[in-house]
Order: sequence, then C-alpha cells, then structure tokens
Amino acid sequence: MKEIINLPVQSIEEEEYHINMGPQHPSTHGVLRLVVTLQGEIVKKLQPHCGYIHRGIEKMCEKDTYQQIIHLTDRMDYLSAHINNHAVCLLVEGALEVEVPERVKYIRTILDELNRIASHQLWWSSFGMDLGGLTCFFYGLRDREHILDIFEESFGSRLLHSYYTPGGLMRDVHPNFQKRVKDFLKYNRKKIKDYDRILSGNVIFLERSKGVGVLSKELAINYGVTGPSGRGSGWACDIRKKHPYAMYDKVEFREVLRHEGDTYSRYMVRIDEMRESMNIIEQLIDNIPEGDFSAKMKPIIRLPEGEYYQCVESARGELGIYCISDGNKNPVRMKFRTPSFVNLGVLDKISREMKIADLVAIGASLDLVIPDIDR
Amino acid sequence: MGVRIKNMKYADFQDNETLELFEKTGGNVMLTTIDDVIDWGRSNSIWPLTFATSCCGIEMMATGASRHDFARFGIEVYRASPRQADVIVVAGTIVNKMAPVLKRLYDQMSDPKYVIAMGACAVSGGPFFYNTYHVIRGVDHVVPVDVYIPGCPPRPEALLYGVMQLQRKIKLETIAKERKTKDDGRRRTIKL
Amino acid sequence: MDSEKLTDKILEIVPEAQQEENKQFLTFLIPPDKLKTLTTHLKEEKELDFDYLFCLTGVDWGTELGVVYHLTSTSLNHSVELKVKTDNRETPEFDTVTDLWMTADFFEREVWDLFGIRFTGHPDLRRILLEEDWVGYPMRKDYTDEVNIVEL
Amino acid sequence: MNSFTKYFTDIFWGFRSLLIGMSVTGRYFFSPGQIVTQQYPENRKKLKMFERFKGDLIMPHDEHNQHRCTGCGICETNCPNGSIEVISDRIELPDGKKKRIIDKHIYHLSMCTFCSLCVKTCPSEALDWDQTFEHAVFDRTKLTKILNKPGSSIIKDIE
Repeated sequence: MKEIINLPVQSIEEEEYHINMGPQHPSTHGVLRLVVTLQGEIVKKLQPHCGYIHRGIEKMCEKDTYQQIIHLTDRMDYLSAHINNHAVCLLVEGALEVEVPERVKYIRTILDELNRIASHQLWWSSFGMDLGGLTCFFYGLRDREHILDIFEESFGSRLLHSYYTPGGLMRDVHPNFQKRVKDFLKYNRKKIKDYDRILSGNVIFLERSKGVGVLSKELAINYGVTGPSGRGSGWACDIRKKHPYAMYDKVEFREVLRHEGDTYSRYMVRIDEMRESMNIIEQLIDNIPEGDFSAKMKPIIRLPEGEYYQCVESARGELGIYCISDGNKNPVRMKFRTPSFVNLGVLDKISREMKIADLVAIGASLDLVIPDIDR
Repeated sequence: MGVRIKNMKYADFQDNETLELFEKTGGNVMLTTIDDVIDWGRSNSIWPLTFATSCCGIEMMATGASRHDFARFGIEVYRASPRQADVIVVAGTIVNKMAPVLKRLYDQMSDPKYVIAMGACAVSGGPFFYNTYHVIRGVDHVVPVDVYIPGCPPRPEALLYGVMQLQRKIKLETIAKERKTKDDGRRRTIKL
Repeated sequence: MDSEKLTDKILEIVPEAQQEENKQFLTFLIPPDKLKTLTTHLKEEKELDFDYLFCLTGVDWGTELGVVYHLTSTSLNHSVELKVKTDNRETPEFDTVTDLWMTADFFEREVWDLFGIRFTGHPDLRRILLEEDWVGYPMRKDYTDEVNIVEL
Repeated sequence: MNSFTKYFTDIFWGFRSLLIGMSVTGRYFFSPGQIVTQQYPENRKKLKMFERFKGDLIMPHDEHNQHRCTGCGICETNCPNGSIEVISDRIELPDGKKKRIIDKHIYHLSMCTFCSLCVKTCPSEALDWDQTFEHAVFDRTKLTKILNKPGSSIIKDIE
C-alpha cells in the first residue's frame, strides 16, 4: 500500500497526451485528421494528416483532354467551382493566345464573384456553427440558395457547374440572369447587415475570436498563406489586383486588408469581401455587352509545347495551375497549387499555446476545404 | 401494398420490384401489428451521422438547412457520434485511406443501421472510376448499402426522395426474422 | 529589379545555371548541388528578397525527375522559376528549402509522397497524402498498379 | 474604480449585443411571410425544375419511335468518366453501301457527373437533359440505362 501511495505521480499539467480530431469530426469540415498534442487543455503541437480524400486528380489530368480537366477541377474546391474552371480556361486561352469575347469576360467575372459570395456565406454558416451559433447555419445557407438558383437557372446545376469551356461558356446565360442577379444584390445587402448584427458584434463571438491564432504578416508570407486569411494579416496578396484577369482591371474595388492577423480579422475580411464582391457585380451587371458566348475553338485542343502557370484568386486564396505540355491533347503534368493545402501548413504554428477550443475557431477561420487540400 | 410515405403513392416511387423482393413473408396478426408499430417508429426517427467527405456533403448540409429542412422527415438531428446514429449518409468519395475509417464507423453504429450512398462517387466511384489509384469504386465494396442516390451532387430533393425510399424499406421489416444480414446476395459488385 | 539585372545576378551566384526559354518567367536550370547556395542568396540578399515561394512542383519528364520552384518577391515584384533535374530514378535527392520558406514543408512532403524525391534536411519527411505503407510513387510515369488503376 | 466600471460596461455591452442578435431572430420568428421551407413531397405536383436543369440524360424519340442518334460515338470519347457506351452495328443497305446504326446506347447514371460535354459535342443533337431528379433505387444495376427505346430507328435525313 505504501509503495502505491509513494509512486511518483506526474501532475496532469505536465503530462502530454495526444488526441485525434478527425477524420470524422464535425469541426474539421470533412475528413481532415489533426493529431493534437496537449498539455492539459493547451495545444503543444499539431500534426495535420491529410489524404483521406486524396483522389489523384493530378494523375487523372495526364490522361484527360483540357475540356475534361475542367470537370475535374470542379471537384477540388467545390465551393468555388467557377473560379477553378476559370483558372483552367485562362491557362488554355493564354497558351493558345485566344481572345475571348467581352461578353464572356463580363459573365465570367460576375459568376466568379457570385461564387465567392456563396462560398463565403457557407463559410460564415459553418464558422458560426463551429463557435456554437446554430442560427448562422440556417441564415447563411438560406441566402446562399438564392445564388444557387441563379446558377441553376442558367446552367442546370447547383454546386458543380462545368460551365466554362476554353474560349467561352458552355451556353449563354438565361434571359432572366440580369434581373435575378439584381434582385439578389438588393436582397443580400440587407442580409449582410443581419450577419453583422447576429455574429460580428456578439460578445461571445468577440471573446472567442479576438487575439486568437495571431498570424503576423512575415509568417503569412513565409508560409504562403493567401486569400482572406493572408489579407487578414495585412498582406496584400489579391491576385485580382496583382495579376488582373477577366474584367478585374476595369472595375473598381478595394482590396480588403486588416492588420491584426487574428481570427476576428480573418472573419471581418471575408464579411467585407462579400460587400466588395457585390460592388464588383453591380458595376458589371448593367453593362453586359451583346455578343457571342464563346470564341471559335478547335474541337480538340492541343497546347503548344512549353510550360504555363496561371493563377486566379479563388475564394480561399491563390489557386495556381502549373502545366507542362508536349504538344499533345493531354498535359504531361498538371499541378494545382491549391490554397487550402498551403494554408493548412500554418495551422500548427498559429494554434500552439492556444486552448483546444480555440483550435476549432482557428481551423474554421482558415476556411479549409478538404478535397482542395488532398486533390 | 400499403407502404405510404408522406402523401406519395406507391406507384410514384421507382424500383418497386426490388422492394417487393425484400417484402416480409407472412406473420400472424399480432406480430404484424407490433411490426407496424416498431417500423413506424424506426422509419420516422432515423438520425444521420455527420459524415461528409466532399461535395455531396454540402448538398447534405443544404438539405438540413432552411430551404429543404431534413427534420420534416423525422431525420431530426445530425449526430456526431456513430453510437447515436441510425443512418450513415456516405456523401462523397471514399478513398483507400478512408475506407477503414468508414468501416469502423459503420461497425460502431448500433443496430438497426442503414447506409445511403449519396452521389456518383459513393455509388460507383463516379468521375474517379478510371485512371486513378486511390479511390474505392463504390462504397458498397466497404459497407452494405441500402439506397443509392445518383447525381453529382444530387439535389436536396433527390436526397429527400432517397430518404423516403429508405423509409419504405424500413417499413417492410419484421422482428420475427433477424434483419437480413446484408452480405447475402445484396452486396455484390457490378460488372461494367 | 528587371530581368536582365536579375539574370546577371543569378549567373554571378551560380555560373553553371542555364537559362531556359519561357514566356512567363525567368527560368534557370540549376545543378542540384548549387540549389542550396542559390536559394539562400535569393532569400537573404536585400536587393533580391525572394520571400514568397508560391509553387513547388515535382515533375517526371520521362527519363529525368525534378523539382520546379516558383519564387517571387512581395516587396520588389519580380519572379523567377528554378528547375533542378536528376537522372537518378532510384534515389533522387535534393536539398530542402524548408528552412528558408516554410511553405516548402508540405510541398516537399507531397513531392516525396508522389514522386519519391528525397529532400535532405527536411525536418519531417513522411508521406502526406497516401498511407505510410503505400508501395511506389504514383505520379511517376512508369508507375503501374493493376489492382487499383482501371484504364479507360 | 476603473476596472469596476469596465466590468459593468462589459456586462451592458454584452447584453446589448445579445439582444441585437436576438431581435433579428425574433423578427423572423414573427414574420411568417419569410418562410422559405419547401414542402417537398407535398408540393411534388407543383414543383418544377428549371428548364435547363440537368437531371438525367435522355435520347428524345418522336411519335414514330425515331431518334437522331447515328452511333458515331463522339459522346463516348468526350465523356470524362466513361459513363456512356455506344454499341453500334454495321448493316448493309440495299444499294450495297455499309452503314453504321446504333444497337445500344448505354448510359451509366451512377457514374454521370452532368458535365454536359456529351450533349454539347453531339453532332446530330440526339441527346438532351431531362428534368427528373428522383432516381434513388435499392439496386445499383437499375442505374444503368439503355437510352434508345426498343425497336426504334433513326430519323431519315440525319447523316
């Protein structure tokens, strides 16, 4: 008995232990596995294990034609499917030096921005849900349905569209398109005010997000954290400003920057970005020129031999495509530099010495889409 | 056949011939009444597991949200723990690395348990059937599937329709016989 | 810094570097043993200041394996593309750049996972996407897997 | 004193922010005009998909049971996931020429991703989208369909 009592007991504060978050965990937004080393409730180390949805899209691209690759890119970052398609289309058009009609550029820009709003709304819903506010889930998804209706009316699918083709669009937008988009903008302006009232000023939310997971600008650049997460740290990394494509050099919009670098600033960047996206759409929607919805393209697209890199600003950050072509109809190598994959790398760094409950908030504020990580 | 879900008629549903294969064989009056009561309860309170791997998961969330409201079917709450869940909606691709996890989740669920394969990837591998090295071609290679919902991703209404199909299937169960273990005959791979 | 000055500067650091034709970027083929020297200079020198590695790609050119680095400077707005290649398909090995750009951590693990290119000095070189016991490197051109791959 | 006032201002602002949030939800609670929920199986008769909705691939047949498919197989080569298989026969016409006609146009709904490349590339516009979405079945084999109806033939003027 005496021996048992006198055993050296390690206090709980000193002892480190591991817990698994995921692959099936409601707050990892999919099938991400985080092995967290904890001391008490403090995160000491975090190891992301990805690959639970690695489908080998890059390998499949080597056997596919460029039109077929577009439908695969939909399934990478499914929340900004249009933007992914846009990247491939720009890559092919840039390599072939095809000039797409003005109308296509306008429509593409509008759809990209609508997609960005939809993505941010879904992110807002799930972010609120992760922090315990179930109301956000219902409100965010309710408003998102309006965007999906616009998409569905024009090209028949809600989430994964495969609407862009190299050189233009699959078919022209529906005649109702302009009216519906304008109605949506009017509707959404009111709803975003609601978002602010429900969550942005909420005292519980502020306590859980301010000063949590601080990412400095230098770290953001070194880790390559782009998109709203990078801009929340004050790094002006918007591809729409740096390398404008489509109509982004013709429209006026503000690059939303905040300098605190914590979860709250990443949150506010996204909320403000929704407003900026609506401003962009408003400038374009009335001036869509008439014309063809597609440039003339050969039925089989062969890129000239060489290497191409094309980046676009997806809803999560810089989506880059590096493509090596040998002149055939299939690429030799197609690499997707997906934003979530890179942004995940910083999670370990910024969640150290935080509470495990904050890890949920930090993970959600980076807006990770798991198939975008694993491809 | 008296199987009615909401106000949908029997003839409104697809694949009735397969359903007739599952139909229970006889039973006395007492037992069928108990069966009916139990099946009524079971079919109207199937709680799903929060399990979404990719794009179809977003449509599943949309089904749970305001516009489509899963809860009208008694599929009230998403459970985060497999112990409390009755149905697992496999929404998305299952890859080699995920398959053991899915199998374990399925094993941890308590009987009676059901599986809905939602979307092309879960039904057959879908867009990732050919030329890839890490994808399970159809979730029925891992766990037995009750209802297949094709689509990429299926509309929320399509998911609700699939849920109604599952409810119809549950209503045919009987406690007199052990629920057919799904490995006999139904779990088969399809030659393509 | 404009591209001519940049070319001179890089050739000054690594005289063996070969410039390649590329419309988009200034491209150099670097001998693998000089990679570390060059990248350290690119990162550390104030007038170069390449602080952002935006893409790191493993490539299988059929006979050669290699890695392509895309670097840019957020303050000076110039970019460069570096390539390293090796004939050694059994044990290809390059120096890591993780100590300079932390982005490279995940990228290099991915390249090791899918191409089997080892990075000397990487702190934690494990497979990232596939299981630990996966045999072979699936993104290589000569990879065959009769169990898992169904050809169309 | 300073921390004392801060404590009470915090409580005040906390309550205020909670009430602001709850006023939003309360407004929706008391305004039934904003109900967005669709009653799916009950409104089944009225529920109409958008005309461009991609629910199911079909091959339209006219009243003489004729379709427009020549069996060229372009849809099969363009399909990114191999969900279309075209099986065609060669028959000999009375004037000695050989002609390809379609035997079976097999469509795997279970694998289709609705990318619309088959409909777009079809040279004779033989394929189209249907607006049905109720496809759930108990048996996976039911999802493999043959699009050309039995006994159908090709419309005369299509080459």
